[in-house]
Amino acid sequence: MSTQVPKQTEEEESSAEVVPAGQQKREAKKRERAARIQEEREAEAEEKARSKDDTYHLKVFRYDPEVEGKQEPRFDEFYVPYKQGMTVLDALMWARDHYDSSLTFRHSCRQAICGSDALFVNGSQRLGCKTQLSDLSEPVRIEPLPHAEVVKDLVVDMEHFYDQMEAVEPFFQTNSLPEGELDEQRQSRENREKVKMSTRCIWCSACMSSCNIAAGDNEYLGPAAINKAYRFAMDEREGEDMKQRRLEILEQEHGVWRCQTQFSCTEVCPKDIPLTEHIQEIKREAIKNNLKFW
Amino acid sequence: MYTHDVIVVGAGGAGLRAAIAAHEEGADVAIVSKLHPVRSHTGAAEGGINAALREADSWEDHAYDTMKGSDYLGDAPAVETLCKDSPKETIQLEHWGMAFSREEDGRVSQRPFGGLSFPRTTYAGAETGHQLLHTMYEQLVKRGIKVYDEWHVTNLVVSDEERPEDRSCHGIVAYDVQSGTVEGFQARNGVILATGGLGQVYDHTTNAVANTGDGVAMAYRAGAPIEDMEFIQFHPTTLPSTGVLISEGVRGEGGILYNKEGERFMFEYGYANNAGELASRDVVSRAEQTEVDDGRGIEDEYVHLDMRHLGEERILDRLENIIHLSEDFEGVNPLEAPMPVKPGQHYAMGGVETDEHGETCISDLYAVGECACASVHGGNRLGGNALPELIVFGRRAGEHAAGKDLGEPKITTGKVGDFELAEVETPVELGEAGIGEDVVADGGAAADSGTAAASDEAMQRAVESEREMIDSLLEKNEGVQHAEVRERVQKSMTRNVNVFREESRLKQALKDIREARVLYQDVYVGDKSRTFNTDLLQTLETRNILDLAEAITVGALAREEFRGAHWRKNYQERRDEEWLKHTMLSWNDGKPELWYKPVILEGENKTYEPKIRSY
Amino acid sequence: MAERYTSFKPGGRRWLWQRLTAAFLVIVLAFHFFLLHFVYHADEVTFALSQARMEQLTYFSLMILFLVTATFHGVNGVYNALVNQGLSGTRKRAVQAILGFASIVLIVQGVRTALAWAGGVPI
Amino acid sequence: MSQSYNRGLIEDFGRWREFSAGMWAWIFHKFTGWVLVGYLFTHIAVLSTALSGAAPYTTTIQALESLLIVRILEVGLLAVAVFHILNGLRLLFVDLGVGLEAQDKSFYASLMLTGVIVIASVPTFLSGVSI
Ligand SMILES: Cc1cc2nc3c(=O)[nH]c(=O)nc-3n(C[C@H](O)[C@H](O)[C@H](O)COP(=O)(O)OP(=O)(O)OC[C@H]3O[C@@H](n4cnc5c(N)ncnc54)[C@H](O)[C@@H]3O)c2cc1C
Ligand code: HEM
Ligand code: SF4
Ligand code: F3S
Ligand code: FES
Repeated sequence: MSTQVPKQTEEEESSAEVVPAGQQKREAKKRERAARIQEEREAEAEEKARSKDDTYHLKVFRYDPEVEGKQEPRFDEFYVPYKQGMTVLDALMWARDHYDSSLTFRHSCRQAICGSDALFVNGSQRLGCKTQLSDLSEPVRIEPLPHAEVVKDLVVDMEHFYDQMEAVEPFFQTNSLPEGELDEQRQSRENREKVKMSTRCIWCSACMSSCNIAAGDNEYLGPAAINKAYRFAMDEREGEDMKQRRLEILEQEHGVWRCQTQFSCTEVCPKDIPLTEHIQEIKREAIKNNLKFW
Repeated sequence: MYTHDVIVVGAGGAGLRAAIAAHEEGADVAIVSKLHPVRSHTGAAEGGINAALREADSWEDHAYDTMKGSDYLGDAPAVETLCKDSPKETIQLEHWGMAFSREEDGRVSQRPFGGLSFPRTTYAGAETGHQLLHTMYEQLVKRGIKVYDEWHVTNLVVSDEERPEDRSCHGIVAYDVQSGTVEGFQARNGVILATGGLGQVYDHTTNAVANTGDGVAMAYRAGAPIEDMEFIQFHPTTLPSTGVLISEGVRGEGGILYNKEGERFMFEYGYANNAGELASRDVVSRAEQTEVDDGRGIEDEYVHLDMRHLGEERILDRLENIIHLSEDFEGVNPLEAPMPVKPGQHYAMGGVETDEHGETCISDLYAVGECACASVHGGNRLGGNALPELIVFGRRAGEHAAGKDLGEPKITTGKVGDFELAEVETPVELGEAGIGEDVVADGGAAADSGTAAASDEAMQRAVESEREMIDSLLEKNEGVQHAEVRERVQKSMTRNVNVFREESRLKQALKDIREARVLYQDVYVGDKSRTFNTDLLQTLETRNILDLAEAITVGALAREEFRGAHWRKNYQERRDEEWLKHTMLSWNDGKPELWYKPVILEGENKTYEPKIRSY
Repeated sequence: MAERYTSFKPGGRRWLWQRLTAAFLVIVLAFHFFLLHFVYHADEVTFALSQARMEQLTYFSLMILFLVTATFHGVNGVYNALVNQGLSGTRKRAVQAILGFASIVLIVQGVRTALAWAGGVPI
Repeated sequence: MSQSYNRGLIEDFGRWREFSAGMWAWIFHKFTGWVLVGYLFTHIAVLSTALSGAAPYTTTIQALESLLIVRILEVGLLAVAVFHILNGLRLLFVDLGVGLEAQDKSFYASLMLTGVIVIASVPTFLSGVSI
């Protein structure tokens, strides 16, 4: 069931470097023991996976520019024993730790806050750690995020997304900070409530990946960046003049007008941010703003 | 090779704050981080930031609470610095636009938190850490500070004088995750470690997968002493499959804990006859563990936290986010079934020994955040005291490294003054297995300090040896994989060095760690690719886990008392006469060396007299 | 990097006009369909009937307006769609020219036809 | 990064089965919009026969209208127009920030209403056609 390409391992074995003789014997012994442990472990894993009828069948996208056999993208199959509460990320980790250590994906927090494991699972963008296997139909097809270049297996290049996020001056700016270092700026509860959802973005890029417009126009700022700008434009602490500036940035050629209200961004956002609503509000603000000068 | 004035390792709250401070002091600063900054685990913090902001509150009260909370193992100068600077730093975040929750009058909201005498925990909903992390990253973008993200730092480049106190740090060596190249980063003024927690030493933790304590282990191996490692905080209600935290709010609202038999064990077995479920974190954690150990746990693993009797309306009103957490991460709808919970590793009070400027005994090497131990948390961290630590000490370290004069520190670092060498009886040998013959080179010691040329050369050599080490790991084709080694250590730590500590179990853990170390000699990396090789990175991390697991266990074995989060079966009380001191470990030629240094209880205006810690 | 500083003029106006013309078209198009398929049936269409309607100033100007808005709405819609797919540079300018030209031809031809019906501008 | 893999647009649209309501609405709206412009141009072209006088116009139109295929195409045009109008209205509301939570339902409603209207008007459209 392990899916490591056997051919490749053989090749590497034969090309392995020669080790000094003295070391060889000791290493051989160590290796033997280690190999035994490894074997037992894999056997145990398979056993476990088979014995339980409750296993999940995963089909995982594989690609590695450097490894023969993986240069042509392909799908690998894994059978993972199911445990109550198991998520897609848990299943991937299990498959990696028990079958194929080269299975690669980003992950860190396991609690939907670091935003590193947005994946394309059974046809939609989801966080692996926030998706229960039991909610999915089998086989569970796991692919890297669409529209992004694949670096390896499930890892995509995020640079472009970061560039877009950083293109909207994603930082607080105001001309009227209070004097004292202990004086707070005041903000009404309503206003904080208004920007609250927009501040929840975890930069996972699921929204960007789901948007057909972003797919067609690589320069499009994308829903997450617009939402980021919304977060500041709507924050009353920044003041009117800053808002003007922010609207100008958003109105750029590949800015907010590109959005065609497809709603898929809103649907996939793991933090439930009403992206389309924010985008539309920005459009109306921009129109109002422009009308002022007519 | 890249060169900057100040190099910050890690981009969580502590690293970001340090970088901003150094930048504001005019230094050319760069961050090197294995994760993109916004992926750092600071984002997971929920509760808030303690800061004495209101007229009715004072930093002195905050300091008193913190000292008491630390069970008198905090150093007063550090604690007082934290409490004095926290208000200013918290308002700085507000000025940077952080979306704090607000009061009717528009001021930032504060709420009460365990162990605090005033509601001074400043928060932003249930996502304070997320807001803090993103606000600071935004400031980084604004200033255009260079970030090398997805660069895994593997080693420090430190000169090789005999005594660690004479050494100095030249820079770091890092591995570019995307391309697989190894590069040196030279720091003209200083290296600041801000690599966060070490939760992955345990198999069940609220920490991220990336929290493998790399900074602590690197500094340790480079000669900087590590302090109070045995003090690990456990949280009583975490979801079994992921370690996601279920807040105390559930018990606060009236949630009940049951064992397999359906007994309300907090009362039935007399763990806390008055407070019941509302007893303090460590009491509840130990009660749960006892239930499981005595065979009354569900699936021999967890207990149930039930809130169904509160009624759907009340739950939806006050604990709605809990429903989502439980459904998303555990697949259990808490309106229909009780939630499974068990204790999980949460926070490491110990870390790299530093003074109140964040500097270690190795000059130009700093540590801040969870990886450091200044020490402000002593035996036990109060909720809401870690985030202020990040911003207060992050800033100070950044400024100091950039050359600002912060005055003479009151805390001393390294083996100076009143220290006391010690021994502890261990069942197995400690330290590196098979020193000198292994592929994994030692802690980056390199030529002596002094001239720039010497520094360049030291960098070159360190990079070379790191390249060789990685090449040899990749060339090996057989052996064990890191997952096996890691799992062994993690399991043993959870079984033996958890909320309960008894001598025989601690010794068992040391034996297991030893075995794992020997096994690690044979480690190989299955994935041969240079591109995004997480297999290789985890293999490197596993080594850090081994060193830290051992350090925690040795400290726990040595400390024969019950203080803060550290509970010893045969020593059920705090023993100030003997143990009012910090546990220190130094890496000495591949072996841990145990010593102690006194706690500083003398504050600016008063001395904190140890009192019984009861609430 | 998203280009932030371009000579581009904010797209808000065209966006707004697309909505405004749409709102207008809802009414006129519905009217148009209803009139020509339900009031008068398709097999009854003759030059004379059209002529009779066109000779009224209100109907005539409504139809001209209909033509212009529909042309703007339709052509602008097509243009947007192409731009959204990443059209830029010379190709973009070419498309602008072609669409602009086509619109003019369409409107001129439409107006000529209407005039032929009405026999000059109806007064 | 040494190399990376770009899966391209073709693959994206290979995912059409997984598109959600909003995406379908977008695609249909596009399609119907294009058909309508196309029709606008043809329509004016056909009407232009009026320029050569009343007789040629009447004959052309009546010849066309007597063909079943033209009538069927007209029903198609109606469907296209009605959907474009209804979904256009939906989009106008979306632009005003009204009913965003029900955007999928309003799309399905547009589809259904289009169906109903088209079926209801088939008799009218096909009446008097000589087969
Ligand atoms: C669930 C949870 C809730 C919490 N709630 C609160 C709370 O309410 N209040 C409070 O005060 N505290 C709380 N804490 C504690 C607090 O959040 C942490 O102690 C703090 O965020 C640690 O921050 P840090 O900057 O030190 O590390 P982190 O944020 O963990 O950042 C570590 C950084 O180091 C980098 N790094 C690590 N190793 C390497 C390497 N080898 N090479 C390069 N880079 C590396 C990582 O990429 C990362 O950027 C909570 C903790 C958890 C887990
Ligand atoms: C009758 C009422 C009509 C309404 C309410 C309407 C509404 C709309 C709206 C709101 C859009 C913008 C979609 C977007 O940018 O997201 C649009 C696009 C479009 N409309 Fe209309 N429209 C109507 C009639 C017409 C007519 C008569 C034509 C043909 C001449 C037409 C052709 C188009 C085209 C080509 C597009 C662009 C489609 C695309 O995105 O590719 N519309 N319509
Ligand atoms: S807006 Fe939502 S989907 Fe998009 S990056 Fe942010 S969290 Fe992810
Ligand atoms: S999916 Fe794209 S089109 Fe707009 S509503 Fe979302 S950005
Ligand atoms: S692992 Fe952090 S968001 Fe999923």
